[in-house]
Amino acid sequence: MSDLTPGGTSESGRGGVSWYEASARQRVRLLLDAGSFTEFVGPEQRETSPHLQVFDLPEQFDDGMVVGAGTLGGGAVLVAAQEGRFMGGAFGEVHGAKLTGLLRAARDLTSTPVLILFDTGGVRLQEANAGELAIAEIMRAVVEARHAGVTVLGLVGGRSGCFGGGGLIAGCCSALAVSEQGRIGVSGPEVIETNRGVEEFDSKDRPLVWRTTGGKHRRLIGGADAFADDTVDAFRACALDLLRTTGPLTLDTLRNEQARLRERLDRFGACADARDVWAKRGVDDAGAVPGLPADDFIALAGRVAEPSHDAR
Amino acid sequence: MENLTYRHKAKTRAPGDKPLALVGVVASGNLEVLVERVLPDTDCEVAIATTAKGFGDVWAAVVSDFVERRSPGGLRLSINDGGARPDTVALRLSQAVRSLEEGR
Amino acid sequence: MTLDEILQSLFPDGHDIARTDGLLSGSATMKGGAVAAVIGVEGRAPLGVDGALKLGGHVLDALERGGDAPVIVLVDSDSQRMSKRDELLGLNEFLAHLAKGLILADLRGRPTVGILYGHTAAGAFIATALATRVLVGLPGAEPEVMDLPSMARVTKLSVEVLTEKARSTPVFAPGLDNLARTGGVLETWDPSKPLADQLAAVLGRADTRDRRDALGKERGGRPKAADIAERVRELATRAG
Amino acid sequence: MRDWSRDGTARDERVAAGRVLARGKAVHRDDAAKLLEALLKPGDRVCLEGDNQKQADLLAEALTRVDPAVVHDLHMVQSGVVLPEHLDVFESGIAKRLDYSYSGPQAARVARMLFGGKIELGAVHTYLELFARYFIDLTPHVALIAAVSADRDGNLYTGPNTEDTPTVVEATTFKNGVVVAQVNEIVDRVPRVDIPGDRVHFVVEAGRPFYVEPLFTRDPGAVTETQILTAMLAIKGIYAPYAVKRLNHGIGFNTAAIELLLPTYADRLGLKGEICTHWALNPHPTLIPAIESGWVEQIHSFGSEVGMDDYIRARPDVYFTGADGSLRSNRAFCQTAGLYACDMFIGSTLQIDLAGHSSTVTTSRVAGFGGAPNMGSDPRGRRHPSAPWLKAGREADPDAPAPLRRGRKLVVQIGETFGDGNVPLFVEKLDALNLAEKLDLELAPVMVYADDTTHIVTEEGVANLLLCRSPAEREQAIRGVAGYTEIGRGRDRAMVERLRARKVIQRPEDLGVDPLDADRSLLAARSVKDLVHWSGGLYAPPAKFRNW
Repeated sequence: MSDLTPGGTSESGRGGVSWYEASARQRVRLLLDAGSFTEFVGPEQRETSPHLQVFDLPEQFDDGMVVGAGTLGGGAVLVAAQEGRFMGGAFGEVHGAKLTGLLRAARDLTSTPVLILFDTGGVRLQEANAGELAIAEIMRAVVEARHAGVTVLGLVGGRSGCFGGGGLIAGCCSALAVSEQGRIGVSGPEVIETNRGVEEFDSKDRPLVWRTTGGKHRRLIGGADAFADDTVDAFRACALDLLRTTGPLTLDTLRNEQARLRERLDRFGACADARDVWAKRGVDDAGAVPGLPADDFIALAGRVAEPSHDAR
Repeated sequence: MENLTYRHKAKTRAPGDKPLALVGVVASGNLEVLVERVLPDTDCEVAIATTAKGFGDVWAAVVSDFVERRSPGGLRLSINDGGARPDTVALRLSQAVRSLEEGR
Repeated sequence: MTLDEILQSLFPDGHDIARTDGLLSGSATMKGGAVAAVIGVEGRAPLGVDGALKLGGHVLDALERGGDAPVIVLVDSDSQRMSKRDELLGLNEFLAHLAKGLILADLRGRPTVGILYGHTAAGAFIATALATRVLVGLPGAEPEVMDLPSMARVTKLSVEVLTEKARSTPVFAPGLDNLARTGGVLETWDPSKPLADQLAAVLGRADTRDRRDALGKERGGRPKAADIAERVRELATRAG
Repeated sequence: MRDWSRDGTARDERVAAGRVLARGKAVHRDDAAKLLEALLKPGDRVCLEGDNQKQADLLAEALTRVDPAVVHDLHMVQSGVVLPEHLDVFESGIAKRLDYSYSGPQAARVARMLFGGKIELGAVHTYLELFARYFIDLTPHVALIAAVSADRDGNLYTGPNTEDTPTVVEATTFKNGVVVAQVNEIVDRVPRVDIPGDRVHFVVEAGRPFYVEPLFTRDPGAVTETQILTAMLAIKGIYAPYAVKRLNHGIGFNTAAIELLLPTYADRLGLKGEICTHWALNPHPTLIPAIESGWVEQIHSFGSEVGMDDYIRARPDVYFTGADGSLRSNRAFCQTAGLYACDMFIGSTLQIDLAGHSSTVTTSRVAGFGGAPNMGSDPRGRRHPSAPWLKAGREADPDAPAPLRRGRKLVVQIGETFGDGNVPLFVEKLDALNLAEKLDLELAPVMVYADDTTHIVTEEGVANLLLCRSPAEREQAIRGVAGYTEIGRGRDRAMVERLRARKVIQRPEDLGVDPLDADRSLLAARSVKDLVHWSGGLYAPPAKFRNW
């Protein structure tokens, strides 16, 4: 099925289409070369979650995960996209298994890159055990694929961000591209507030939430390798760029990551706020960072963010 | 969940060449419509799974207007509904039929 | 079993394991003389950026030293540490780093075995016990992806209703048995027999491929995952 | 001999009692409750400035702390019942009777307290109506107002949110009343004098800004496709044919969508300069793209809006500003402007009945209507002609001789046939009537009366009620755009088709609008951040609207 059309956002050209607003299907179709996408186990096969009925919840024909193959800049890629509006993009049994299968194929093929379009709050509560195991299986499959030489890119810019186990999978990828809207973390702000109190983290303080978990902070602290404006075109450009620059996962890669993360803890471990991190990073006016337009921010990040290749 | 199925006769075959399409997502106040060209050109079937119980009359009216306005002959439309309003349902049904016409 | 009893029964030939701030790291002599690397979390400690980096470094050091001795991961933890500082510093990268180290160890011929002897939850679980080749449980272990009261809050169902639903499916409720039925835990060990023997038996027959989804299907807890993954794998392999 | 200045003497006695706590006019905030105890007498009419946006929150809190044995049974006359404290004083018996206009966030509690007998209700007014009564029979004995700063003489700078203050002070001071102002700070020289000091008796320095609710900020990210469709229908079906230049918008998402479609969809229809040039409107952030695209000549405002101050300051050709550069708003004048100088009001409601009466009051929420009934009414005193007004008048009464035919103000209700939680917009009987029965009110709280309503826009089409010639036609015109609500499904299909032939009802296809084109990409801004970009970084949205 190469032409699944989402309801919601304009189909006229990918440039102006907001990544944040687009559906998973639309992101996939407009990210890849026109007409190149083929879906595996698509919605017409109705492989829905076997568990949502127990909770009297509606199913989605693709269980919120689109997987398939296509080309990007003429090169073959495998691609997976989460639909962040269906159950918050959360990992359930079927949802996760599709991505696991895709990554195992990549491992076997050894050279076809994989793009993961994250949009998830983490594990789907109603099938928590299945979702948790799916995440563990996906992480294993990512590492196996990368160990076999495959590049696995993560793109984060959807409304559910990339939280919980999704954040851990993102941390296993060869490289990440993120937009301002693309929040990455493990414990969401509401979860921290519920467990530790509003003094620890005020989830209603939106500027705080965004500067602690948002794309700009992740880029500046080294948690993401590229920053994209919120358009499909910008993500496409980032993906093409990152595909050229990433290598396989080796022991050296993890050694480098160990050093990179060690340095991060040493330098920023005592910072109370993201603005302190940015200032230490060398940003002159840390308070102005959230308001910077994408181009200006990309230029800034180019000057101060660490090159993190082969350290992830 | 409530399951509803409506079968109608349609005046004409739905335009376009594509065998299937999907529009929308299942979320609160939203729905997905999977449309497949699998029936005789005179038939149309709409199958709904919805979280909102007891709205059969409204669904029947929406579906019947849709068949009259769009004449979706040959189509089976399968809906997963997260409690969408009728105007949203009507919009998605129209979007689904139109997306069978889109090129590529 | 207490951690001391477990270590005694697992490594009767001795071990050198440091225990600080709820973290375990060190080495132990296996039956047959090989020296395994050991890491872990004890006392239901939460796993944050500092702990994950320390454990990850220990795994990488073991890999650096070479050989094919196993890496043993003992877990009695809280969830990931929930704090603004951890998130600010990028906890997801630290937990992923630890997990990648464990998975890479296995891929480089160092079998990894997770032993769940207490509690664990959420991100800490994924980064430790679930990143191993084989996960076994000891009776009384209480893995908990999501606790029922939290689930009740989100699903707006009462704990009683959830408990009732949990009788018909192992897919969402906490507990070792539920996790075993979904394929996450290979087996539960018998504490009355030497753990060293049971460890040796597991190492003798473990598959290097991730077969947890197939196990979940066999045991009826995850009816679809294995088949879906395999179908996608086949289609993608052909397309690629 | 009759004493003709008893009220003045009483006022002087009150002021003298308050002076004990004051240095000059300044009273320390810790003494605010004591001051009120000194000034207030049981049964006084009190205006505790609760406007649509700004709130005299320190004085509201102080009033809850007065001794009910000393101060009780007050008659509150204030436009906005917004803060919890506004109702706390009724719980404790400090206040007893209430005349007001709007109670958005407290609407549910107002309803409970009305049913519980805790509040003796005077009436729910429009703003202009309540202001009018301040000068006739609801004149305050004491007014508790809010401003940004004061000097030692009591000259007040209200900041951009002038709102009701001049009206309240005018009615109080000049009729022997006492005025107490809370100010953020006392300064040597105020930026501009909004209220002359000789009208102010006491000043309390709060040391912090008064509370302002960002009521008029609509996040473009939340605008739906259906709302965009209704906006397209309104632009093509009403704005364009009537060439509406002078208008007021409500605060709903449908009208926000219209604002966001002006530089895109309406521009492509060639309507720039033809519509929407002169406004009675708060500084809506969603109007920024239209302003920046050169659509808007000028805007007069009821109040300001949080975060818009710097933008307004930089666009003095568009907004009314003082010598200091900041916005000068005035609710009374702007309401008058909306009534007499605008050709159209368009807004949303919660319920519309078969005659076309509409109300936002439900049995569980007594929200009041603020300015909508005033904006949304045909002013019988209007005498100046304009093209839209004359056209509407002609449609309503084509046979009358033109020189004697009144024009009509366009009063448009816009909405989706189903609202939040699938609640239908169209009903057989308004909840307002049920409420009136339950509370034994002489007048049901109707927001816009049927005979003022000229058009209804839903996603199903535009109904032009001016063209209806009988109550039956009117009912079917309403049913004909009521979608799949019970009202809509109960339509006489043949009659609806006849009305459609006469353009009483116009469907999207009749207007050349394809519902499938109703797409978020049509919006000039799709997020609050886009609005910031449009403003050149001058708009500073409140934190709760930030996604960055």
